[in-house]
Amino acid sequence: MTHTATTWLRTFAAAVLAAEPDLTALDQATGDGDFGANMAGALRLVQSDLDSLPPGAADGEVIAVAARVFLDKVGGTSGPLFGLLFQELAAAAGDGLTSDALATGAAKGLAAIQRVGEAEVGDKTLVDALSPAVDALRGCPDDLASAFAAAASAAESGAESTAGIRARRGRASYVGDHAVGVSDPGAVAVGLLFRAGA
Amino acid sequence: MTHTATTWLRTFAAAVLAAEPDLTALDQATGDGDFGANMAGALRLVQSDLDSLPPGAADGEVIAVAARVFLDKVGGTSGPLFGLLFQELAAAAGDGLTSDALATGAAKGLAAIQRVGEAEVGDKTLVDALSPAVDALRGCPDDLASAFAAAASAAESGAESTAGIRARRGRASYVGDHAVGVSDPGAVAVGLLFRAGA
Amino acid sequence: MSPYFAASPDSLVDDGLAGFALAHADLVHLIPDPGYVTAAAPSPGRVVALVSGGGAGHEPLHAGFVGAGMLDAACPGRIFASPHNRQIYEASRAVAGSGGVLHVVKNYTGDKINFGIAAERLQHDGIRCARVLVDDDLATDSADIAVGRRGTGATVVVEKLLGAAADQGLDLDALVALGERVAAGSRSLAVATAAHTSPATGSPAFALPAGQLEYGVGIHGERSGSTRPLTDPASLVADMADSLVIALGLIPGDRVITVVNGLGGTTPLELYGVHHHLAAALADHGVTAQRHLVDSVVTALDMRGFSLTLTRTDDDLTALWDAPARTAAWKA
Amino acid sequence: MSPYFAASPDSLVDDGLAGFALAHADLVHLIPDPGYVTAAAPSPGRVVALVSGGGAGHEPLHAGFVGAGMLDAACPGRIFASPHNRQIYEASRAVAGSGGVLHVVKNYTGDKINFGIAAERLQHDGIRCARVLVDDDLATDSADIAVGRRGTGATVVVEKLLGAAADQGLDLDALVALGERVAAGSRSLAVATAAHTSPATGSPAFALPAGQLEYGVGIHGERSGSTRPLTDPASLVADMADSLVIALGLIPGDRVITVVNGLGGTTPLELYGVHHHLAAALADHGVTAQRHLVDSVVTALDMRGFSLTLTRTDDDLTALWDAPARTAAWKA
Ligand SMILES: Nc1ncnc2c1ncn2[C@@H]1O[C@H](COP(=O)(O)OP(=O)(O)O)[C@@H](O)[C@H]1O
Ligand SMILES: Nc1ncnc2c1ncn2[C@@H]1O[C@H](COP(=O)(O)OP(=O)(O)O)[C@@H](O)[C@H]1O
Ligand SMILES: [Mg+2]
Ligand SMILES: [Mg+2]
Ligand SMILES: [Mg+2]
Ligand SMILES: [Mg+2]
Repeated sequence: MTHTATTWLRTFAAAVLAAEPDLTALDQATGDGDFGANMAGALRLVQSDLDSLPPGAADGEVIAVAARVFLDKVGGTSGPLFGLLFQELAAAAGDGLTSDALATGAAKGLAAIQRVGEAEVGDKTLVDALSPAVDALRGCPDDLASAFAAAASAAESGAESTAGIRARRGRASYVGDHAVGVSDPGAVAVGLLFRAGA
Repeated sequence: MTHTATTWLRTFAAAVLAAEPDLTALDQATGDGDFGANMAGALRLVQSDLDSLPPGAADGEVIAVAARVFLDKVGGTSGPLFGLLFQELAAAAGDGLTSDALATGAAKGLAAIQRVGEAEVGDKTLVDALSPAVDALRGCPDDLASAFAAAASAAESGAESTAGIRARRGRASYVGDHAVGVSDPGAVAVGLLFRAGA
Repeated sequence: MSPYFAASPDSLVDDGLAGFALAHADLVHLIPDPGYVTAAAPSPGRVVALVSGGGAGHEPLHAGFVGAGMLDAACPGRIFASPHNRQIYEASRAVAGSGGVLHVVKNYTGDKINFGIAAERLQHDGIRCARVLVDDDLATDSADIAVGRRGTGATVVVEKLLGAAADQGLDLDALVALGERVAAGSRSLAVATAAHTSPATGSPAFALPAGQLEYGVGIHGERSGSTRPLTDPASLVADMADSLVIALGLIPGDRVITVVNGLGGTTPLELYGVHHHLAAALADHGVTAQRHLVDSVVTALDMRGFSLTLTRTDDDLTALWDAPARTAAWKA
Repeated sequence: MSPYFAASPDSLVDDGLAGFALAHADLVHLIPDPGYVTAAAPSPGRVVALVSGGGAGHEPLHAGFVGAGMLDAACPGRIFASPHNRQIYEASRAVAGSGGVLHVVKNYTGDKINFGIAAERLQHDGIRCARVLVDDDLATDSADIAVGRRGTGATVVVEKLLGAAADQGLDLDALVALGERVAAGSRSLAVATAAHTSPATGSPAFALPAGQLEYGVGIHGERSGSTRPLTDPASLVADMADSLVIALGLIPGDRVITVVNGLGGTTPLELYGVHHHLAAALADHGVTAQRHLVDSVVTALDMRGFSLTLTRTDDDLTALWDAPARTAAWKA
């Protein structure tokens, strides 16, 4: 089942690299403009670490590659938070990434992110995308692709909903009304993550 | 005859203050952009020193006010050079500014400026305006207004001629072809000086 | 290509650090992987090491304040991005004293998280670790901002005073108490007339019409909540000083350390002019500016602006300010 | 209103000087009329006083280098305008030693004229006065430029080395000889990616398209004769270094002092990155960079650019470089 996780992460990496200018622009408008570069730099590292992974590695090992990169080599706010998410997804995936594993990993990842970052839904952070995705995954059919699709749709509308919000957490909280009308880049990236598996 | 020199200098001051943005723009394009502020600052000082001059002061004393301001309170390249010119004009004017005095003072001023600044005609400096003005004043009719007018026309066409030149002296020499097509601000100011008396 | 003299945003940081270490080889050592700087000749009397760090783009903060009398190590992240926890963890391990490590952390979510993970790892290794949070920015003192005030210009003051105290052999608890007192007694406000140039896009991070002032900016080039007409600097500085004096509850006779800090693209003439106006404004309040620093020390790349910091002081703190420090950028 | 934090271009200078004198009252005294700064604690061993000056807008030059070990007095003009002769004359009278006064003059027509008039007046008063002309700018080394090379970044090197030599009690002739040797052994080159903001208009002094480099700018914000595409900094710095090495006729084994100088709007990361590239380029030539300075010391308001200066050195000059100096801005 190596193929599943590898394809997912490579698709996610490609999506982030393609979206880097947009993510930069969103973080420029709502924060400090480093989110695009931070995620792109991380995913380039993930790509090259995946290259040197032995063929036949289990899904959990594959996702653990991303977890290690994000936790140990990527800073910013987004680096460790995505790292926590990947860490839980890797643990849940084990030998094979199933829709159940995705649901469990995402839920545990969300919990870890909230423990560390203390954001609630409505604070205009990636939690606004991840939390509805976790809800959508709960009790999802046993088909990984449709689980990803359901999570992606939920995350994307969660991300869209952040545009209307005046932020209370994250860097957008500093810029007041300037961030209203602009989506949170971290939430958008969470949408890309699930969409990459769909 | 106080009236003559005072009116002349006050008219010159007003002309420079009105032209300050243009002079700044010319020095911006050919040099370092400080000429307008330098001349305007100087002429504001001249105006206020003229205010406190006793009525009935001789033309030479009046012009000496300008000489003192420019020599002792104004820096840059233009400060001392205009100061030298006013110093010679003041000496020549004595009790009354005549066309002869203007011719003598301007010629001696030009000589002093060239001794100190070492510029020749064609170097794209105020010498390109002052030198033809001195020529025009030589053997001019004994009518101060028409002497001023002749000097002004000569200075103005001298100033215009500087636009075509690639500078060898002054700050315009540093910017190469960027200064071609732009008149030298010092030469333009010499035109204003004579025009103010015409 | 951006107007920065750098092949890429990453090499802006990497080449800058390499050149910094080369230029100040007598003061610092650079460990390029994972990326931190240590003092070549740390203070001998310390039992607790001081470590700080944060996104790059704020130079000379923090690496410029590594050396005897200030920091033992600094961890620079990428531009405006917190360092990752491994940088902090390894830097802290490298310099930890018998009494542990104190982290000086500017209050940003990313910095708190990454320093927090590093602290967990250090404690796991049996290394005592504590944190002083710097949160001086008055512009973000608002019920609408759940994350609290940002850490900005006061960071240098905290690093200087804690450094001098660490030199005296203070232990971790005493340093935490001192750091918290200094941080609590510090407030800053920053304004800008032009955004920094984004290294990612090569363009200004935001557009500000001529004659407008962004009041209450941070050090990451974010805009503030409030844009207002640019007034003459004397009254602008007086307004800012009023807010700081009120926020700190200063009364006549109180003493402060002042920092007039350039955000990057501001000229020394302007900063000294601001210092001149600030001195007048404080005198109006009867507050004594006992020590001062006028310099660009906590920058936001090439942003055109400045910040004012006031830190309450007393004889003890002033003595710590006056203690010697030997780092690349300490000049007061 | 311009983006400068100043009520007017004149108050940019006046308030800046007032604040500078206030911030560094232990180091300097300001005499506002006619406008000069003297060392509060001049070097005791001197018989000859060192005086420099020039247009404002180049801060910390020159006032930032007034103090023991460097200048005895500095005369700032208005923005980019030479000081007038009375400033120089009175400053020189105020500090003149038993062996006279040495003027350190950057090679500009206005500076030469104003310092020249002051020198005449001093000699008339019976005060010995001589001049060292700094003319290091390679970009203006051209048969088309009758006025000769501009004085730029090497000015700080000349001021430092002459200051240390004056401290040893050298007389006027010896200082002139030394100054001429240092100036002759110095060349600089400067580049910019963006013009300074004109304090007169509030707009950039010239427009440079993105991705373009002005190669060979001065310190008055003039553009250069040559605009070229901006390349990566390693090859840009290598090109610049090549030209300087050739101009000075340096051969393997020769030793230099290097200055990487920011023009105002350039970040410390960039300057240190340039220093890193310069070290590599000089190593390729077999030239030893024996001492260095990386700082914004000779600026052009907020211009985005940097200059490189190389000064030939030997044991004697290096010892002068290493001698102590106590001024507001000397950091090497
Ligand atoms: N407290 C938080 N909890 C969860 N996510 C957060 C929190 N704060 C910020 N984020 C997310 O981090 C993203 C920004 O990441 P990044 O640019 O790396 O951080 P920084 O704000 O430190 O520059 C935001 O778009 C937001 O989704
Ligand atoms: N050598 C010289 N002789 C005569 N006039 C000169 C000389 N050099 C410059 N000038 C004049 O000075 C003017 C510029 O004055 P100013 O802006 O005060 O000087 P700076 O070039 O030092 O900024 C030029 O327009 C030119 O007319
Ligand atoms: Mg960000
Ligand atoms: Mg000029
Ligand atoms: Mg950031
Ligand atoms: Mg000038």
